[in-house]
Amino acid sequence: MNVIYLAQDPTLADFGRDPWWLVLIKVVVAFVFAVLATLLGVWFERRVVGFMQVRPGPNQVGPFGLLQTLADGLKMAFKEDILPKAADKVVYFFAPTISVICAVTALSVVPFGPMVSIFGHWTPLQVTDVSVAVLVLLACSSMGIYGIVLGGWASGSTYPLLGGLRSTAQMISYEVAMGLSIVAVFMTAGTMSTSGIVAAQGHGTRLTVFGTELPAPGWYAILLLPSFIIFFIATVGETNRAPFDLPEAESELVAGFMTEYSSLKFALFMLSEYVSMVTMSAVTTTLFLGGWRAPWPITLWSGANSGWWPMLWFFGKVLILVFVFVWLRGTLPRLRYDQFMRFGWKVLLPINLVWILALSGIRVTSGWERTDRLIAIGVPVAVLLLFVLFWPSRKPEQVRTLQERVDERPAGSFPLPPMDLQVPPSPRTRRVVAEREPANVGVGSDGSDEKEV
Amino acid sequence: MSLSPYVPIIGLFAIAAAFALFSVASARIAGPRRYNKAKLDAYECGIEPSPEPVGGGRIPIKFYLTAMLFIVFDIEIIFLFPWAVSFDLLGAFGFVEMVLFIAAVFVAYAYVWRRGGLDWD
Amino acid sequence: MSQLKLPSIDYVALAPILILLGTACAGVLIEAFVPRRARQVVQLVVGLVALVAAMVMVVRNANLRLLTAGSAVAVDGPALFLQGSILVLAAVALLLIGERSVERGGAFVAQAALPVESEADRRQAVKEGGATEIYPLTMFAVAGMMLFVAANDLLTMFVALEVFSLPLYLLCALARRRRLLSQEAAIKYFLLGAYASAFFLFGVALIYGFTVGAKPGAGGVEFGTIHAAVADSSASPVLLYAGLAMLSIGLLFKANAAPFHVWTPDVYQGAPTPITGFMAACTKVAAFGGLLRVLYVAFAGAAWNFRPVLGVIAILTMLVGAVLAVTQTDIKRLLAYSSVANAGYLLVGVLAMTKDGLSSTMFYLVAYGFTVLAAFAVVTLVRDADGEATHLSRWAGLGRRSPLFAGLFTFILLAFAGIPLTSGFTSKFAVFGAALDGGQTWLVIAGVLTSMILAFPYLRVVVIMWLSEPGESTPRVTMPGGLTAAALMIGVLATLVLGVAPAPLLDLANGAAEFVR
Amino acid sequence: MSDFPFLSVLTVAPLVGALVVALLPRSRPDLAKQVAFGWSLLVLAFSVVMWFAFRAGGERFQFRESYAWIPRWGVNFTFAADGIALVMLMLIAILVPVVILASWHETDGPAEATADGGDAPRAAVTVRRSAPVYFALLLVLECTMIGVFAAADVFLFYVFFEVMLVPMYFLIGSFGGQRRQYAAVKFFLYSLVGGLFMLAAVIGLWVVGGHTFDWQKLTEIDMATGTGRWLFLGFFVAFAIKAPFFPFHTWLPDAGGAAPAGAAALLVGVLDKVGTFGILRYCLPLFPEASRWFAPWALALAVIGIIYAALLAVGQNDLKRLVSYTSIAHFGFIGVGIFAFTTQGGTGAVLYMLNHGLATGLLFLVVGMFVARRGSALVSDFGGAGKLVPLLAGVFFFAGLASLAMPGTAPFVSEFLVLVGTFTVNKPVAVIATAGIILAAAYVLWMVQRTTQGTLNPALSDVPAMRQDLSLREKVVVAPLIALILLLGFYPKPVTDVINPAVQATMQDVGKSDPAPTAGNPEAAK
Amino acid sequence: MTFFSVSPTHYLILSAVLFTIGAVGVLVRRNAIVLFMCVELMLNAANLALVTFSRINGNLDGQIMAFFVMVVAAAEVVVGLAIIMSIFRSRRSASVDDANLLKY
Repeated sequence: MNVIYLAQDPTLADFGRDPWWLVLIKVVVAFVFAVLATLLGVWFERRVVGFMQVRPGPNQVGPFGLLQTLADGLKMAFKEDILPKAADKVVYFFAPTISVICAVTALSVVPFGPMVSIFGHWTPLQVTDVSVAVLVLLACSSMGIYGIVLGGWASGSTYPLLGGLRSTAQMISYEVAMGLSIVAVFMTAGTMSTSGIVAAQGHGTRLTVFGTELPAPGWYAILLLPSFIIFFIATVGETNRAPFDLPEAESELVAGFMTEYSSLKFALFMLSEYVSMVTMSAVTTTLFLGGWRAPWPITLWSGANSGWWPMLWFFGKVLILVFVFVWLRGTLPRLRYDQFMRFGWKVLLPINLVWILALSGIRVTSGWERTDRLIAIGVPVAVLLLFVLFWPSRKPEQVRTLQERVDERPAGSFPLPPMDLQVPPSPRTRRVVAEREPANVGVGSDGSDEKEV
Repeated sequence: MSLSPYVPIIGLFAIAAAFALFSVASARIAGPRRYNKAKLDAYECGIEPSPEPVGGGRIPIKFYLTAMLFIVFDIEIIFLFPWAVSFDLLGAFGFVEMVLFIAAVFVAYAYVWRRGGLDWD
Repeated sequence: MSQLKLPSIDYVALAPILILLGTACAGVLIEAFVPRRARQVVQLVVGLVALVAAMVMVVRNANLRLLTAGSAVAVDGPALFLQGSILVLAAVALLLIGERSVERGGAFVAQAALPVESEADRRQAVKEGGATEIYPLTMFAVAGMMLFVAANDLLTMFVALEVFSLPLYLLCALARRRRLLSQEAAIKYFLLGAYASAFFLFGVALIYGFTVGAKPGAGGVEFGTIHAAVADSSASPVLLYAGLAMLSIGLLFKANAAPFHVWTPDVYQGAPTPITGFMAACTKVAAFGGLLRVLYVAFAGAAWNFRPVLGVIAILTMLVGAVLAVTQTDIKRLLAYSSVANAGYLLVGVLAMTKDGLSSTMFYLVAYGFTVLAAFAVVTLVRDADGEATHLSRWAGLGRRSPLFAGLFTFILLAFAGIPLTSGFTSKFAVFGAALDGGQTWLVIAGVLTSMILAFPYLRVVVIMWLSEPGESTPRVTMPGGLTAAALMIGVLATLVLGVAPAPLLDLANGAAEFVR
Repeated sequence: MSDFPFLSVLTVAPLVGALVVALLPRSRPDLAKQVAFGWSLLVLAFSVVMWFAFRAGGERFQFRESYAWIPRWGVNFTFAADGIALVMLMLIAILVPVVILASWHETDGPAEATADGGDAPRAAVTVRRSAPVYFALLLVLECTMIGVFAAADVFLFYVFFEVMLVPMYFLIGSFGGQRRQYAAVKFFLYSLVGGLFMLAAVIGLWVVGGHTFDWQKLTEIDMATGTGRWLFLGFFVAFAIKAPFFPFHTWLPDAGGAAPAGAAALLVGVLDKVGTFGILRYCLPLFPEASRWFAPWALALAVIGIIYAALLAVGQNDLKRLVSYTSIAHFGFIGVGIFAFTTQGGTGAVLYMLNHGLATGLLFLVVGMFVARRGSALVSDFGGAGKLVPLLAGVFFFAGLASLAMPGTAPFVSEFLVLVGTFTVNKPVAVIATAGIILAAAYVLWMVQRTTQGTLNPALSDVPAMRQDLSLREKVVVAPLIALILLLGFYPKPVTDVINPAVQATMQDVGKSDPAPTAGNPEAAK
Repeated sequence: MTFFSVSPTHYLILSAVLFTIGAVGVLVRRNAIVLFMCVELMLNAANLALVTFSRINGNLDGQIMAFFVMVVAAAEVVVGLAIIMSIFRSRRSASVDDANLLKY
């Protein structure tokens, strides 16, 4: 143990050296953080939303109503735990735990601060870090889906099932966008370890754009702005938060996958939602907002990034992000499901792909001759522009003549209007057609014909 | 004596699991129990619950389609990650290969788009 | 870290495969952007042009003997010969696939997922054109096969295996008529195929472990490495044998060898007939191409150990194919069992483990491919109101109704039965001769004995066609469109030419019969 | 002189004829018949020229010609004829025009058959089909038969051997009588099975012989005793099925019974000779050791065949089947002659092959004439037919006599040679075989008596066709055969001169020399 | 700690066990989706073996292979789901036992 620790930034080598008691402390602290964050987060949300809606919000239990969440939790613990008749007992029982476990476990690789000395041990303020830490994060967020879809399925009821399915479709759709936006981070940082990514954001790289050298800021939120925006949007989608809270859309699905849940199981789903919100905020902070590093004006103070201070900056950033979550909820209306899916697949995904290619192209060509670079960049951009310009748009729904509509009616429809009479076809016709169609959920066997151009 | 860096992950997992299991288990004990037939039925806003959820287990085709699309693109991401991490090492060769790869995925993407696979209706 | 050592890639050598993969992608884009009416023609033309272009590249590369892409791909005589065969056979099959005049919209359904018997389904059965996605799928399959026969390591082989299998699974499910049957065939094919490829993969893993064990630090799944490891006596034989056995399961599955043939009749019957022809011809070439390379290049050193086992499998295959063919009442199933039996004969050629064995097996593959394509071409033509009339009882008296097609089919059946002056005879002679040269007398005897059994079902069809009176239900033979006619003629002519004058192709096969290790 | 490619021309000529005939319009059956007949006469004329071009005392193989076919396998189009083959070629060339002429009305529709006076319901059993196809098939058959006898390359021989099945199969299957499907399939399967045994042996021979198919080279190789015996067995089984010898004979009565008379004449007259010819040409010279080793077994089979088939023939009620069984008995004689390994026996056997072709061919054709008139092949449907059709009955009687080897007819010479040749080396076999002659007399005479003699079957006179005696066409059909049978019966020398050297060479190949008393070469006697 | 330092042999045994479970599962189960999952299990067992051998070998070859296998497995899932789904939609059952039209 004679390595001299001068660097504030932990490296991968610094992990896995802690004694067992230190590991235990860290783990417990992280867990407590998660639970506390939930308690406070719920309160925070209710207060903020209340503030936005010009009403007080919870203010009775404890100072500023701080203990309201705790009281709610206790209340739930003493509610009856209903096990629906049609439910798949075992899965129904375990589903909420999956959500919670995954949400909490994700915290294990989030860096809270630099190297500090705890009881004489020089150790990073982070539970642990591995070379594939971000993959651990992604794995946790993906596994969390299981809790929801299984909970929805195991309830043995229609609303929860639909809620669970929706939630799954939504989460995996946004998972793609999320994964793609992280690619840019990896490319720039050259590592998958969270501490490494934070470290990489510490020193601003110098970016050469068309010959002029610019001191680039270190935060990837600025450097990789498109990735950051997409990532954050995907985060909101992943956590089923408004405006993407379709799985639990009250107006359509009662409470979505949670409809049949009650008592502490319900509380666990709530818990997992808030924990993931906090976790995702923390991850966003780590990946794009410089992690525990102090923002610009504070960095003027030389001690800003050492000792225990960075934890403050970190929590501050997380708090801001959580506020944004709440803010979104307070302001934006819920999307329609098709809009939501289309947004994920048709907007976020292509933008992401193109952005990654552009970024990598810029990086690859950064060492080249200027003319070569211009060609190398210009040609693909031109191609892309052409492609976008000539992307065939959907043909407008062609207005069908009366004759066509009459022809389309099933044989034996009555009465058949005379050809010259300009009468719209009777609504009964349409109904008859509709009845003769098999009740197909999902793709309309009819509509798809016109769709395929 | 030091632990592998993966051990704390397991540790946190274990604590969370213990907490979650304790919660679901205690709810059975702490809460009251009053039998009521209607209470145990599936909840459908007060109407008679349908015998099977969603038309006898038939799930709209869109969900499968989304799942398949997800798999395709997730796999793309799997390849993008290591490439991105060692991007600087691979250089232009890696870039060209990845452009080809993404172009190939884009072909599928364009097809799905044009055929309405991305429309949710 | 310094720059990684990047593999050199000989793009010219890989051109045939790349052309086809590019065409497949282009085909997908055509699906996306070309108006629906024009797709059929555009796809067909693009497909054929690509096959011809790839063939030109294969011919241009004819003298290449090298390993490329980090020795993942071998471009050598057998690879080029088999690639050429696949291309030619695929072109013929594509003609069958592209046929649209025999039935409105061709043999393929537009939307496979519509509930059967629903209104929309009936409508599409009557008036909608078939899915044109079959063309890119076919191109992917062909490209996969081309890579499969050229793969020089087990991983590339596995990937290629899947690249050509997956499109085939889908193609099987797209029959216009009898769709439930078709989908059932697809699911069976898919599940069993995936099962077999899982075995193949585990075999790859075990062989990898074997090479690692032979020389730690220098393990790999490249055939040269495996060859060296097999020669190294210090390596663990357990992993070798277990791995080889699992690899063989995967390969023999694709090759229709018993007892891994169980899918064959179902899939052959259920799949759209042009696809059945494509599978019977091209998949067989690919599967045996891969088997040849694995056994000859990687495991030649273990020949003493696997030959008896594979020999038993070969005999079993011939026996099962021949005996079960006798009991069939459906022409497609009959041809399926015949295909199984032919796999047995091919195995006999493979097990010669000599240069002659290699060349004769390759010759057999080409000859059989043409014949079987012609056979299925005829099957697509014998129709009644419900589509193809595949039950044998329906073929009664066909010779009276349409002597020309019955005559052609008779010729094909005689070729299957191995009557001289057909390619069936020359190819059988080639493999048996090679096997006898290679000391596999027992296999040849088994082959001859099963040929006797196998002659019976073929003869039965001939009898049914010519010697029975046409009944009420005897279907008419539809006049073929130009494409089917061309495919049929090519198949029959090739069968005749390879029977009467096999020398040029034999010389070609022999000249190509040298692997690069 | 012999530079002219006699054999390949002879082989190809009928094939060309077949194509021409097949392309003739179906609506003009007579034209097809005339063209086919004319063509076969041309072939006959050509083969006569060849007969005279053959130098009886010259080289063993003449008219040799060879063209590369599949060089990689050492396969060549090699044609050559020795005396044995020449005789058989002549037999084919003679029989085919006769058969074509005899089958003149074979393809006429049922309506015409009724108009001819046939029994309508029975005549309708055979569905008549297009004349061009029938005669084209006959010519194709001629081509393949010539090819089989002319081939001097084992591969080529095998090819013709197998392909020969196809036209015959369709002749039986499409143009035959009752149970023609069964008969055709049985014929094809038996032959194919035999062929595949031979294929295995051919491949084996090819491998053992160092990748050559040349007959001459293959006779010179050394092979292990076991290998030789196995390969011999492969060939022998194929030939024994073809011939047919005793346990493999069951297809012949069916095929002979179901085939149209003309085809049956060719089937028994020529096609089956391929079996015995094959034994002489391939089994003996290629595997001398194995031949000697297997000879007792073969003799046993042959002798059993003679007696067994004769006994069965006695009990037959169907004329065609009966004649088929007599043929099986005769093949027994040929087998005995071959495996006696004496020049006389061999010469007798070859001569027998020729004579049997003529005699049984005649017999089949005459039976065919009876059947065509009566509409039935059952003996019991006849009776006293001689009173209605004396000339036909007379020819029938003559054919019967020839078949039982009456002195003065050609078969007598050959049978006598066979028995003499056998007697010198193997008395028991000769004695038992002689017993076959007595049985032959029994079945032939009984058959003739039951059909043509005795009281007139009243049903017979109801059939108008039975009142018509031989037409001019039929006279032309039977006349040359009768003439040849008589000619060779009294003066076989031109033929034996051709056969003898070839047989002697074959016996030398086997390594057997004639015993002293008969061959007159004492130093070989032991 | 010995608990965390399992030897490669353990991984290989695990891999073999998983493979066997998958293989047996395909044989005994009847639901198409379950069969499908069993096949996936087999593929992943192979992956585990590959990675383990790669570890013994001391380079990353085996891990790269595992990557390829994952892609292939994913493609297989897509194709398989598509087929199963179309069957399900045309006949409302995903049980292999119900697929019995093809018999000889």
